[in-house]
Amino acid sequence: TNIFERKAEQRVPFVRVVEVGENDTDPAKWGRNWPSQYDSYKRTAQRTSTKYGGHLGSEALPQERIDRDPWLKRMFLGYAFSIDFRDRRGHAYMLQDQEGTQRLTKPQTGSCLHCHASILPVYRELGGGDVMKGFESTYKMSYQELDKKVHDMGHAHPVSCVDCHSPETMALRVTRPGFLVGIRALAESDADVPALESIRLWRAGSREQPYDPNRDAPRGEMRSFVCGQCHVEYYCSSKMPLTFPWGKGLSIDQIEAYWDATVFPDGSPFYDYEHQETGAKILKAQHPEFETWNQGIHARAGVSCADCHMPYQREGATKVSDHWVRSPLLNVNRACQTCHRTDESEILARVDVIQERNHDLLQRGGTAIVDLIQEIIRAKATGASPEQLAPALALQRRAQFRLDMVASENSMGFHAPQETAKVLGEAIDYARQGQLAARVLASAPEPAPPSP
Amino acid sequence: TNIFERKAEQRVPFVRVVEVGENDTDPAKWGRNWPSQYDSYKRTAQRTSTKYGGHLGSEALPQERIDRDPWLKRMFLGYAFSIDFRDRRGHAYMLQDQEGTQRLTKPQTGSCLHCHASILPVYRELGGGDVMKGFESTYKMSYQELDKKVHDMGHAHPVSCVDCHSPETMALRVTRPGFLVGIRALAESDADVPALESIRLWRAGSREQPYDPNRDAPRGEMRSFVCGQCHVEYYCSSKMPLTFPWGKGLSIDQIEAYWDATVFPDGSPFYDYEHQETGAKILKAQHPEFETWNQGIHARAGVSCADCHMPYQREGATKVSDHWVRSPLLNVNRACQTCHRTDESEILARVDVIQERNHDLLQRGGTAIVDLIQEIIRAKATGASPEQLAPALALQRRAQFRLDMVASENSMGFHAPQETAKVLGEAIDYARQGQLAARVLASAPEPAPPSP
Amino acid sequence: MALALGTLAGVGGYTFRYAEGLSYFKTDPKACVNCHIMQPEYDAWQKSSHHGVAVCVDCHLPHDFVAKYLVKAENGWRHGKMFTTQNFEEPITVKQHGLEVLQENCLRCHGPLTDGLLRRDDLDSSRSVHPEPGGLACIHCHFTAGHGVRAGLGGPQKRSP
Ligand code: HEC
Ligand code: HEC
Ligand code: HEC
Ligand code: HEC
Ligand code: HEC
Ligand code: HEC
Ligand code: HEC
Ligand code: HEC
Ligand code: HEC
Ligand code: HEC
Ligand code: HEC
Ligand code: HEC
Ligand code: HEC
Ligand code: HEC
Ligand SMILES: [Ca+2]
Ligand SMILES: [Ca+2]
Repeated sequence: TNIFERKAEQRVPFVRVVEVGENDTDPAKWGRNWPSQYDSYKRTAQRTSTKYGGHLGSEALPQERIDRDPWLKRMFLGYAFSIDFRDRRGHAYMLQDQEGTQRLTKPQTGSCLHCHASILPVYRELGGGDVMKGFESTYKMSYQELDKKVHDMGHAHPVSCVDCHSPETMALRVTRPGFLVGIRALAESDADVPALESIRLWRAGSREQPYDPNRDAPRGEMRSFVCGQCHVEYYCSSKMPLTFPWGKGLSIDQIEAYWDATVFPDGSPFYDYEHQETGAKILKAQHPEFETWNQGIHARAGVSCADCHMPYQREGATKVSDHWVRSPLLNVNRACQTCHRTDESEILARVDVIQERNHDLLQRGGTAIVDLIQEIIRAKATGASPEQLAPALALQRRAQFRLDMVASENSMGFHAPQETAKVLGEAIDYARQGQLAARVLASAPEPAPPSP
Repeated sequence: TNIFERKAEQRVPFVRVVEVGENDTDPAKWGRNWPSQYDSYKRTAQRTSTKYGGHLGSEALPQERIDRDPWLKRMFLGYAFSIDFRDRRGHAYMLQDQEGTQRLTKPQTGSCLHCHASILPVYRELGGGDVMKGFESTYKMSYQELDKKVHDMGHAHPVSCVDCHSPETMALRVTRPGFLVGIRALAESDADVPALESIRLWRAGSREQPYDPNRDAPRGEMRSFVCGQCHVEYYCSSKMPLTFPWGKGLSIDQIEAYWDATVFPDGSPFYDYEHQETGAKILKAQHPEFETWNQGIHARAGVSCADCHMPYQREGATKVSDHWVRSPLLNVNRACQTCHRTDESEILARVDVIQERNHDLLQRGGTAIVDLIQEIIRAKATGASPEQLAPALALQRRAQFRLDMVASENSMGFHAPQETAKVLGEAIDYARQGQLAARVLASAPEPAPPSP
Repeated sequence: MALALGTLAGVGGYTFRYAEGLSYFKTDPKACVNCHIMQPEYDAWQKSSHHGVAVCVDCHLPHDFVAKYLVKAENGWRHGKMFTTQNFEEPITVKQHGLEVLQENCLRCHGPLTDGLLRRDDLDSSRSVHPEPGGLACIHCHFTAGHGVRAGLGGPQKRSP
């Protein structure tokens, strides 16, 4: 039976005390119409912490992930993430944490703000009314320049009501250009999308109009799409617009294939940075929650991000979605027990088993990648040529991307337990193979001189 | 007050047309009392086949697994499994397939019959009434000797009613000494047993009497224990009685630790065979369905083997357990859909995704183990000493045992998807590390002469 | 019986009026949804396989006359108090006693079909380590009988065919 129908039956028509519109990025104003959602929304400023979720470190500043796992820092050498990469925290902090990160000591692009501020009105103005056009102009701007504009126009808020809701109907909607472009490319590909039925239906249809989640996706999918606007792997620098790499599918192999096939406008092959010690052309992964969730059983079963991260809470006769978006482990009875009829302790134990398995394997991968980096350094020292090193460097890229796709994912693999473990197994294989490739060289004879 | 008491009186006892007793191993006789269970039981003689389940090959003989996956044969060199190792099939064939396997061209022990014939009365006679005593005498007998006795005494039947049911009450029971000894050792250990609550309760109790599943386990657990009598990892040769390695727990690390700590009666360290090409002391794994199921979410959720492999079936006015024990994928509507209310095609797709991930990783492991074996051969050729080879050989043992625990498990990892993927990841890491350990040698200088 | 009525009397007054206790004694499912808290189960039941054949009390109240009123009294009191004080665990789940009542009611209607599956050892709940009596209650598999997929706040969205 369809819980959404049931909930609809119970929803009381809300009385608006104020009108809200597209430029109302201040949640306080919306809060006057929908006080309970606003109250819970504000609580994202509260500190939360679980074994792997929320954040450690001081009230003032979340802990450095690169200090906790030094092998991460080693992987990132040559990139800003080796300077500062911390635990995530609640939505309330997203703008201030971005403005405060030491990664900004390196030049960053305006694209960054796509996911850290309520930026739509700014895009609209930059594009002379056309959001997409405005968005496409921002990657060439410096972070500081666009951030100033966001403040000057009075939209310096973290993700706000208008980013996920239509002001007229309050229906969920996707506003972020990055997602709209990315999901459309996914729809037009022939990749399997078991969890995204609306794409399968669109593909089966006339295809006259391009896939548009705001028109084609049912409410159940929108409950995840709004999150997929930001909790995704991306390219975000100044050579081309912010890109979500979904044109060949959402699995790691498909994403890697997409990046491998990507060329920059100047025609050079795509990569994020050159590894400082080895020179490998690395792909950096960022928080692929949406992609990972898509590989899991919950997604297939139609369980959305909001089901677990914004569960309903009863308010007298009605139910409201808990806008205190946080770890569901802080909220097991509402987040899990509505579907899983078993004690809280058992549910927590199941999650712990899943996360521990992935964490063990992840650390095993960390050891392997450091061994590989050192092996390559050793090979270089013994005078291996770039040609000779090529296979080892290619393997470093593959291994690192997979490790990073797990390390930067924020559920310690809960969102897709088996897929995560599989990806780590592959990462370890590539890292060790790279070591073997490099070791051949360490003891290899000088390459024969070119025949005259 | 127990609301079931009234119910009990109302209940009609089975009408028995014949009495059955402990020595009635012929299912046909029981079949006169319980015809529908008998009818379905007989159907285990039918051929079944799914992507990874049932068996390929001719009606007459299941396909060789060692031909389908040549790396398996390579791993087994030096052991009888490299001669003949086929797909499993229905219970009806268990005795004839054992008697027919080419593995018998090497001497085998009487222990083999523990799981392939309805052997209890034979144990009883050999032990002068004491089953356990009789069982303990069989490992010293040759397979042929005990097999002949089983035939002569008229108990040459595959697993039969009396092996799982008490003839008086028809209640489920465990009859196999191997299981009784193994599960008791598990109970007495301090290993976590999240899926076996009766063991947790026994541990919390007085412990006056040793744990006895026939007394302590509830029906829900007995529905898996009857299968755990045979679908388990074992030692089965002539140096000591048949052993289930559960004294430190049911996970692969715990089982490996158990074998590593085991010594034969003659005091020599435990191993199954010496690898023909490398000389590594190998642990052979066999069908650990019970152990693997214990690592999975279904076990934690109280879902038993019988729930999926013997689902209820409507028979006119009554329901009976389908004794045609086989792949649940041939039976999704009854085996899965009572609990999982979604289309059959979706359920089959979920299983396929899980099995494909594990199969990919398993083949990746197969490549790695062959690379390791060749690397060691190469190192030996370049004159590496046994001492120098020790680390590589130890890694071969660890890698191979993990690969084999998955390869010989019969659900392609469905019983515990994430744990299976994790184990494969570790196997690959050990295999590659072994290669590196051996490669050092291939290029190592002669060991320095012992200092005078 | 006297005790039952006594309890009922005790329940009277504020709590019970609030809970529209009077209609609570009808077997009409609407009686249950006098409490909005029962709404999800009501809605779900209407879509369940049993909608046409069994109402709430058929499954959730024992069917021996005296016990029926005792339980109603107990539940009514519990319900009423719980509801007014609002201090109960959500999602609401069937408690052990509720499970035993359920099991008996399944058997009341389906006994003939399933008696062959049950044996003496099921009756000794001391051997049960599962919440269900005998370790193998009907709803171990048929938890959807009354309300389809689990009925709470939030639940898996139905896949359109
Ligand atoms: C079935 C429940 C479930 C679904 C569906 C789900 N998650 Fe999660 N999520 C979890 C759990 C459990 C964790 C681990 C929390 C922890 O370790 O404290 C988690 C962790 C996270 C975290 C890190 C939380 C923190 O406190 O650090 C983020 C971010 C996240 N999920 C985002 C998403 C997004 C985006 C989606 C949808 C694309 C999603 N989740 C779908 C259950 C879920
Ligand atoms: C596609 C969306 C997206 C873009 C683009 C994006 N972020 Fe984030 N950012 C997130 C999400 C989601 C999180 C929370 C999850 C996490 O921390 O992994 C986050 C977390 C952070 C954090 C806090 C945790 C940390 O990494 O220390 C900082 C700081 C940050 N981002 C800075 C930036 C900067 C600088 C840029 C531009 C180079 C940027 N972000 C671009 C989505 C994005
Ligand atoms: C506009 C971008 C954006 C959207 C939309 C978004 N998030 Fe986030 N989310 C972030 C950023 C950025 C952070 C990290 C903030 C920080 O660390 O300062 C974050 C943090 C989180 C966290 C960690 C909270 C904690 O306490 O550690 C969770 C959980 C989460 N998001 C889940 C979701 C879910 C679920 C949705 C959809 C309902 C969603 N997010 C929508 C950008 C976004
Ligand atoms: C990151 C995305 C996100 C943001 C930001 C957000 N919401 Fe929501 N909101 C949701 C989701 C998801 C739902 C569930 C909608 C559904 O199931 O149809 C929801 C539901 C609602 C509803 C419908 C009733 C309910 O509780 O389910 C209201 C009203 C609402 N939000 C108001 C707000 C207000 C006010 C703000 C700003 C203070 C806000 N929302 C910010 C994602 C968001
Ligand atoms: C809206 C319903 C729903 C919610 C909410 C939900 N689940 Fe699930 N869960 C499912 C379904 C459906 C499955 C797939 C198996 C099945 O069909 O029962 C599943 C499977 C699982 C599994 C086994 C599969 C796996 O990935 O290992 C675990 C563990 C699990 N859930 C834990 C949780 C936890 C923890 C939460 C809360 C953070 C949660 N679930 C929230 C419906 C839900
Ligand atoms: C939740 C359902 C479920 C449970 C519980 C379960 N299995 Fe399975 N089992 C499966 C599935 C699915 C397969 C894969 C069948 C296939 O590939 O055709 C399988 C495969 C098998 C196979 C190989 C079947 C064949 O046809 O080759 C054996 C043997 C087996 N299981 C034994 C067990 C034992 C013993 C237990 C309990 C310790 C158990 N299973 C518990 C679902 C289950
Ligand atoms: C602890 C129980 C147990 C013992 C002891 C045992 N088997 Fe089996 N045997 C099984 C199970 C369960 C299967 C079916 C699953 C499979 O094939 O992996 C099986 C399958 C087989 C098969 C068919 C598949 C194949 O391997 O070709 C043969 C032949 C066989 N066993 C021979 C033997 C021989 C010979 C011995 C003694 C060395 C032996 N068994 C000891 C439980 C056992
Ligand atoms: C006495 C030992 C024994 C017991 C008890 C036993 N099995 Fe088996 N099982 C075997 C052997 C041996 C085979 C392989 C027969 C062959 O290949 O000739 C087998 C085969 C199977 C197969 C493969 C069938 C096919 O069509 O490929 C399944 C599934 C299975 N068993 C499940 C179970 C389940 C479930 C239980 C408990 C309800 C159980 N077994 C109890 C020994 C046993
Ligand atoms: C490999 C184990 C095994 C064998 C062999 C076996 N059974 Fe069963 N049998 C079971 C299981 C498991 C159940 C379910 C019992 C329960 O749920 O308590 C069962 C249940 C039954 C029941 C109770 C009613 C029902 O269908 O659930 C009867 C009667 C029965 N079996 C008869 C037989 C007969 C007759 C034979 C021999 C032809 C036989 N069994 C062989 C495992 C077995
Ligand atoms: C008696 C009930 C029951 C039966 C029968 C059953 N399942 Fe499940 N299944 C569960 C429960 C309970 C979970 C754990 C998640 C949850 O709590 O919903 C689960 C989880 C799963 C999951 C996700 C966890 C994982 O291991 O990936 C899959 C896939 C699954 N089941 C498939 C099957 C298939 C296929 C069958 C039939 C061969 C089957 N189930 C039979 C109850 C059952
Ligand atoms: C056919 C039998 C049946 C009928 C009729 C029935 N129920 Fe239930 N009810 C159940 C079962 C079974 C459960 C346990 C569901 C579970 O474990 O997921 C349940 C659970 C509940 C719960 C506890 C919440 C939960 O999901 O566990 C409530 C409250 C409830 N029912 C109320 C009602 C009401 C009110 C009605 C009438 C509108 C009703 N029931 C009709 C069988 C029934
Ligand atoms: C006075 C308001 C009210 C009415 C009327 C009401 N309920 Fe409830 N019901 C509740 C509350 C509150 C709970 C939660 C109590 C708890 O969890 O202990 C509950 C819990 C339940 C439960 C699960 C708790 C358990 O102990 O198993 C069942 C089943 C149930 N109700 C069935 C019914 C049925 C059937 C009716 C109509 C005959 C009914 N309810 C009428 C308020 C009500
Ligand atoms: C008042 C009598 C009654 C009670 C109480 C009752 N049932 Fe039924 N049930 C029926 C009838 C009549 C049918 C046949 C309906 C049909 O064929 O569609 C049925 C059908 C079913 C079915 C087959 C349809 C389906 O849902 O798959 C199942 C299973 C079932 N009942 C289980 C249960 C369980 C479990 C309980 C206890 C929680 C229960 N029933 C309580 C009368 C009852
Ligand atoms: C281990 C799982 C399991 C348990 C426990 C169980 N059932 Fe079933 N039941 C099934 C399966 C599977 C079917 C489907 C049989 C078929 O389709 O042939 C079924 C079918 C039924 C049907 C429908 C028969 C028909 O096709 O009309 C009813 C009614 C029913 N069960 C009632 C019960 C009752 C009452 C109990 C408790 C005494 C119970 N069941 C316990 C698994 C179970
Ligand atoms: Ca990236
Ligand atoms: Ca073994």
